[in-house]
Amino acid sequence: MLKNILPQKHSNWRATAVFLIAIMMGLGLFMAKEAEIVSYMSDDPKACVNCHVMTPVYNSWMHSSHREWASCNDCHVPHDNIVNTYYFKAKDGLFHASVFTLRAEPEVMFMREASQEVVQDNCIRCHVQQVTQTKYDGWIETHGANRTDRQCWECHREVPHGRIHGISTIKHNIAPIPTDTEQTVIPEWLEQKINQDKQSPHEE
Amino acid sequence: NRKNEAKYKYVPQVNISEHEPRNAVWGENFPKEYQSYIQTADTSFASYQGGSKMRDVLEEDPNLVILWAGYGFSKDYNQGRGHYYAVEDIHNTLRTGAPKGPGDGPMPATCWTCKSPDVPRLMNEHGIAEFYQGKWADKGEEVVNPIGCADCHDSKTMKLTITRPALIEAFESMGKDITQATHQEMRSLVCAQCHVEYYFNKNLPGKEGTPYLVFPWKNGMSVEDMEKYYDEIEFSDWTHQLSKAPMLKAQHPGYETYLTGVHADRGVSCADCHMPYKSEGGQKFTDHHIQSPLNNIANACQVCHREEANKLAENVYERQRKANENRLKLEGFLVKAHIEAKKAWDLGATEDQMKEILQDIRHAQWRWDYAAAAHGASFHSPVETARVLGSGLEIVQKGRIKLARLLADLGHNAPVDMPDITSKEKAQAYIGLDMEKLNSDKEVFLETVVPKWLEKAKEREAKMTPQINK
Amino acid sequence: NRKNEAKYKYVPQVNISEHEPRNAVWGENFPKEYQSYIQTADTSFASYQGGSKMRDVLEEDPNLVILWAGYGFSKDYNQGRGHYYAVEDIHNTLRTGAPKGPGDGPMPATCWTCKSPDVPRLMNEHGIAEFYQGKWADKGEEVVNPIGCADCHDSKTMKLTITRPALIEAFESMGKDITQATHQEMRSLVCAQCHVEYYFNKNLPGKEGTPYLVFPWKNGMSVEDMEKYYDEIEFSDWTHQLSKAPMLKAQHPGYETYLTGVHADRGVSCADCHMPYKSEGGQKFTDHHIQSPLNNIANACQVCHREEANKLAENVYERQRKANENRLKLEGFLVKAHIEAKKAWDLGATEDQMKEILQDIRHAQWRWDYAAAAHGASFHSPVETARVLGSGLEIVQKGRIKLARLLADLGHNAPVDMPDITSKEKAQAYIGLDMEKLNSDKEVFLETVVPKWLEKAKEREAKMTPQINK
Ligand code: HEC
Ligand code: HEC
Ligand code: HEC
Ligand code: HEC
Ligand code: HEC
Ligand code: HEC
Ligand code: HEC
Ligand code: HEC
Ligand code: HEC
Ligand code: HEC
Ligand code: HEC
Ligand code: HEC
Ligand code: HEC
Ligand code: HEC
Ligand SMILES: [Ca+2]
Ligand SMILES: [Ca+2]
Repeated sequence: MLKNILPQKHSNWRATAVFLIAIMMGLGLFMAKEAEIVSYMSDDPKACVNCHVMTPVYNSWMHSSHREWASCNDCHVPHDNIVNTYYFKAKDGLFHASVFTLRAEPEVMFMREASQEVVQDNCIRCHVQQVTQTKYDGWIETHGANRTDRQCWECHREVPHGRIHGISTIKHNIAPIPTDTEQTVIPEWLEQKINQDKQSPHEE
Repeated sequence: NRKNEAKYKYVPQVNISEHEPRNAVWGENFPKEYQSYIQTADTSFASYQGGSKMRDVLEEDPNLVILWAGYGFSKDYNQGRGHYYAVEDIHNTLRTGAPKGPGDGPMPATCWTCKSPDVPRLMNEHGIAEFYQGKWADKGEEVVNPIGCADCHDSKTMKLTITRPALIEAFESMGKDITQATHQEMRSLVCAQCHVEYYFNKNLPGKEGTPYLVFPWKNGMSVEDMEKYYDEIEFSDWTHQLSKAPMLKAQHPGYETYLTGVHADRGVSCADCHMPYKSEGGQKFTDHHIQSPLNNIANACQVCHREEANKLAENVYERQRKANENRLKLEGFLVKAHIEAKKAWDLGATEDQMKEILQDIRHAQWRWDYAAAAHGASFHSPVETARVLGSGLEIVQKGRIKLARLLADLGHNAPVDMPDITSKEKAQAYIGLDMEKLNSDKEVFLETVVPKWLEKAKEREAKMTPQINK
Repeated sequence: NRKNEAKYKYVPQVNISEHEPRNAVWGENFPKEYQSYIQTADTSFASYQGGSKMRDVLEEDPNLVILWAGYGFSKDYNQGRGHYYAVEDIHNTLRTGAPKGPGDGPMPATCWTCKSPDVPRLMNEHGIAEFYQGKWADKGEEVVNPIGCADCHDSKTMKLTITRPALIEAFESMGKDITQATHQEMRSLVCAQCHVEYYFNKNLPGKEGTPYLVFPWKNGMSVEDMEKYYDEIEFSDWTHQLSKAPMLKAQHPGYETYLTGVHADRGVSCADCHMPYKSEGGQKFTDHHIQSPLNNIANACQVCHREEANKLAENVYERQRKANENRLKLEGFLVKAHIEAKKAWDLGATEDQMKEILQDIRHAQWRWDYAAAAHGASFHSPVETARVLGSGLEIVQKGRIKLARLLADLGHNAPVDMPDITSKEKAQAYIGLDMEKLNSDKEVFLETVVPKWLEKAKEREAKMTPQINK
């Protein structure tokens, strides 16, 4: 697992990342287990749903136009350079985990300003050609002036979490939980019946 | 730990038992999902070719009576409507006849499979093959709840789940393991339990005589793959009344055709369009009002497409119109082919002379039906639908040219007279259906047999009180 | 105003005169655009069915020799390649024959219209109808620069501009005003000057005898609209050598079919895919290496689609394969129809008996060609392409069934023997083309006449020195 989390061997900032992770682990076994904190370093959106407070945002993302293209970290973590990526992740991870463990999560969360900048940069990272080229005028009218001094989601309010925010906005979740592997999609009774059928072909 | 706590954060009002077939009982716990589900009872929306309105397809297009002559579909065929009506509609259709009681009627019990959450319950109680055995009428008092929660959900975790063995077995036949399906794939696979091509196999080893429900996917899901499958086992659904061709009926290959389209290619699931998120009073939930997305473009399409609703609807209609244009052409030729083949028989053609021709008719109509029967296919996958129709147009041409030569040989070298089939009634009269009797028998059935079924079911279910939590 | 200033502000190195046909001269001012333009000389890319490689279409598919029997295309037809070759290729093709000098050869001057920026120059010098008059060979020494800057740009402002009267007149015929076109529309309309269906009208009032270039869009641009147009004026490009049908040749209706696709619907222009932005040394410019976008997926597609390049290419190929599948079916039937019709004539069929049949062949092949000749259409508009092919399959069936009956009447009630056309050579031999002579005449033409043309042009152009700014 660590292999996936850690940056390439021989890169000079590998030590930094190891160090930061070490601090996180130092927060104690209890918290790590409770919060599945290590999985926060992964790029799998399911890692974020380890905290139930993240399920509403997970589910709204799951129902958004971006599900197939952008995972949580594509938007919420800087991608300008890889040091920044892991630094931001670790910092954020610590912050979220602390809040979570203290059960201090607010009903309606907001991105902190630092996060907002990160996200805005990421929107632009993917869409730069579409929103800056005058040649796409015919396709996307009026991005010229607007895009620079406003946040993308002021207009694109549905992207990607929809218009309604807050941890109680989604009551029943069937979001998958990555650590939850005991169930398959075939219910037990049916598996039994099928196996029965296979073992003793039906006789009339 | 807290994660599990999260899973069961809501306080259940009732304990839903594993095979609870009654949607209203689940609705106690999940009112929003249930309330939206209940809206599938609404029949007010009609689009260019879809919608929830009752649409008599034979009346809209009497050609079909000829295409299906000798088969149940020529008696009665309506476009599917909301899940709420699944049980009512199978009672009502003339295809299921007017059984007087257990053991009677034209249809096997297998017909129930895709109509109700009572099905998994019964399969669990009696076994799978046992469920498929006997007549449809035998289980009339057991299957009464229309398609619902227990068809798609696990009652404990609410996870999506596969409750129909046919889909699991079909995956096995392809060497695939359905338990490896991702969450996103499950959002289509629950639909693939029913919205697929199927047939009843009466020759399964060890289960001979039982009309076992099978999806013919062993060689693949394309129109050619399934055709090959049926040809290999020399299966036919019926022998055509006019042409005597050994026919195949394609039934709603919705999932199969969807898979060939660009939306599936991009990971868009059935539920994304037919069950989008909905907001109500600050709550988001999955809209269980499964219906034509054109009645809900804002949630169903505009999540991904920043186009105007009108334009998106027009995109859909344009693809449907273009498909229909060629479908109707193929259809017209098929009608002619059947009637020309009949003429050839009348003039004394031999089996040998007809063999290839009948095979052409079989294959051409199979292609027509594959493209036509999945009502969404001309949008779900317009390019594949067009390809399939084109291949049908090719085959029917080959067949009809052979027919023209054969007819000339038999002394008839001129266009064959076509009957007047400008209305459903005329077409049904032409193939000799006694509609009056079929309808009046049905009426008796609906007035005498069905009420008894429902009454008995009520008594039975009254004993299954759900456990209320305090 | 400031916007225009910004857009077209540049410091010209040379003063480009209004009708400067030499691309290299424009290149002095716009080196990046010119350098990329020059890359259309590259012929190394081949995709599944396109690319810049020289592809002998008749060799790849000898059926075409039969479809075009009696018409120039049966002699020689290559897939279009880069703009750089426009003049070279019209010299080389056997279709233009081997004129000995002015006044000679099979082709009119009108053929030059879409090959060179010398065309607007000449039209300005002599007049439009005057340009179209006479033989192709008459202007051999005047038209020497391959398609380039002056075809699409205003030399003063570099704004996109329409230099071909046929497009302006076609808009007028539809009651539209091309001067109202938006900038984004212009990014397709410059292409629509050439990548469109056309014919030569010799009966224009006041211009009788001049093969005037006309786009048949008066009734609309669909396959039916244009067919109706041609039927109404009883136009045909040639009479088929075998079937004697009055044929239509569809020529690259690229713009017309593109308009029916989803990309056009969403405002995506030709230039968006075929001339995407490119960055070089921090500078962005329009890539003038116009080519198959599949040789440039990162810039051409991934700006809008963040799919993997492989997947996008596969999307294109899948649509092309599906279109080709039905195109080849239709094609096979058309070959049969021509040869069956020939058989009927041979057996003594009368004009009266053949009339309807020949009309069916005309219409079916027109549809086939409409779908086939625009090489991009099966991707630009896969659904419309499939619709058109389906309608061709319908019509050819009608015709061939009439033929089967007629042949039976004439005493031949059996499949008609097909010639061996498994190679281009065999097919050309079957229709009696003397390829050796055609090729050797061409060689002489290329070795004697063309060098003279180029020499004279050189002399002429040497006098046109551009004015260098200091
Ligand atoms: C396409 C970019 C994008 C992706 C992908 C994305 N987010 Fe967001 N996220 C945003 C934006 C934009 C906002 C701000 C929304 C607003 O203020 O309207 C936001 C807000 C949030 C918030 C603050 C709470 C709220 O409701 O506004 C949380 C928590 C969050 N995202 C978590 C996640 C998680 C977890 C995932 C993956 C499951 C994810 N995001 C995926 C762009 C994204
Ligand atoms: C340990 C539990 C936990 C995990 C795992 C988790 N979060 Fe959070 N997250 C929280 C809590 C609690 C908050 C509320 C913080 C506050 O606003 O007080 C939060 C807030 C946020 C916010 C809004 C505040 C800000 O930082 O701007 C974003 C964005 C966010 N999370 C993204 C993510 C992403 C992306 C992931 C996965 C890569 C993730 N979270 C995983 C618990 C978690
Ligand atoms: C990792 C890349 C990535 C990031 C980050 C990203 N997007 Fe996108 N976005 C995409 C892709 C891919 C599509 C789908 C394009 C297509 O249809 O082919 C898309 C589609 C869209 C659309 C059109 C669909 C719709 O929902 O209306 C909008 C608007 C959009 N993005 C805005 C944003 C905004 C705002 C942000 C930042 C909050 C953002 N994107 C972040 C990749 C990204
Ligand atoms: C002032 C409002 C506004 C702001 C700010 C804005 N947009 Fe948009 N955006 C729009 C509108 C309106 C459209 C639809 C235009 C159309 O349909 O032609 C659009 C369309 C788009 C699309 C194309 C969607 C599609 O598939 O049709 C993308 C991608 C996009 N915006 C991304 C962004 C990004 C990234 C930012 C931030 C850098 C941004 N937008 C900022 C208003 C805005
Ligand atoms: C991209 C969106 C989209 C996806 C994905 C999709 N559909 Fe559809 N579906 C549509 C549209 C649009 C129609 C046309 C409705 C109409 O004609 O009114 C339709 C029509 C239908 C119909 C006929 C509805 C009627 O009105 O009678 C059925 C049944 C159907 N779809 C089932 C499915 C199934 C099953 C899947 C997955 C295997 C699926 N759809 C995937 C958009 C979608
Ligand atoms: C594999 C699942 C499956 C099986 C088995 C099945 N059906 Fe259906 N049935 C469906 C689906 C899916 C629809 C909706 C089709 C649509 O409109 O897209 C449907 C629609 C119907 C309808 C309503 C539309 C109409 O035709 O009037 C009736 C009645 C019906 N089925 C009867 C039957 C009968 C009788 C049988 C047995 C011969 C049967 N079904 C077997 C899946 C199935
Ligand atoms: C248990 C079988 C079954 C399952 C599971 C199922 N369907 Fe159906 N569906 C049917 C039948 C049967 C009908 C026709 C009912 C009738 O006409 O009485 C139908 C009708 C429909 C219609 C037509 C509704 C209308 O208003 O015309 C749509 C759309 C549809 N289903 C989509 C879906 C989608 C999407 C899923 C999965 C999320 C799904 N179905 C799952 C059996 C099923
Ligand atoms: C035809 C299949 C089908 C049927 C029938 C069905 N559901 Fe669902 N249900 C789904 C799908 C698909 C989802 C979305 C799952 C996801 O996105 O993870 C869902 C989601 C849910 C959820 C999760 C919360 C939400 O709204 O997303 C609940 C709770 C639920 N359904 C309850 C019910 C109840 C109660 C019924 C019966 C009245 C029912 N379902 C019938 C397919 C079905
Ligand atoms: C979850 C996202 C999503 C949803 C929901 C969705 N689409 Fe799409 N749609 C796509 C993507 C992705 C493509 C492929 C084009 C691309 O790569 O940008 C596409 C392609 C299309 C196309 C072009 C394909 C063709 O056949 O020409 C049309 C038209 C279209 N969608 C209409 C609709 C309509 C109508 C609905 C609602 C019934 C709908 N879409 C729902 C994502 C979606
Ligand atoms: C959405 C992108 C897109 C647009 C818009 C588009 N094309 Fe294309 N075009 C393609 C692709 C992809 C191919 C297939 C190339 C291949 O097969 O290698 C193609 C093929 C072609 C070809 C054949 C190229 C060859 O390799 O021989 C021509 C000519 C062409 N297009 C011209 C046009 C014209 C003229 C327009 C506008 C009227 C246009 N295209 C609009 C993407 C586009
Ligand atoms: C309205 C514009 C137009 C006119 C008039 C025109 N062409 Fe073309 N020509 C084109 C276009 C566009 C192509 C590229 C076709 C493609 O590959 O998509 C082309 C391609 C060609 C090619 C290269 C491909 C091949 O067929 O070998 C030759 C040679 C050619 N034309 C000769 C002629 C001749 C001879 C005439 C007169 C009979 C003529 N053209 C008239 C537009 C035109
Ligand atoms: C003046 C007439 C003319 C104009 C204007 C024109 N073309 Fe062409 N185009 C041609 C001819 C002729 C050919 C074939 C040249 C040959 O094969 O010798 C061609 C070939 C092509 C090819 C095939 C290249 C290859 O590598 O196979 C593409 C792609 C193409 N054009 C796209 C465009 C686009 C896009 C535009 C507008 C931006 C455009 N053309 C404008 C006449 C024109
Ligand atoms: C087949 C049509 C066509 C031909 C030929 C053509 N151009 Fe262009 N040119 C375009 C289009 C389309 C654009 C993009 C215009 C826009 O988006 O505003 C363009 C843009 C330009 C620009 C603006 C700057 C840029 O890079 O976007 C310059 C300068 C230019 N072309 C120079 C030339 C030169 C020099 C030649 C000859 C070597 C030439 N063009 C040949 C169609 C053409
Ligand atoms: C300027 C933007 C743009 C460019 C460039 C572009 N596309 Fe698209 N493409 C779209 C839009 C918009 C749609 C319509 C779907 C939608 O509404 O999201 C679409 C739809 C599609 C579809 C689905 C339609 C179908 O036929 O099934 C495919 C496939 C596709 N594009 C491939 C390509 C390829 C390959 C290229 C490059 C050769 C390309 N696109 C270039 C914007 C673009
Ligand atoms: Ca319906
Ligand atoms: Ca080419």
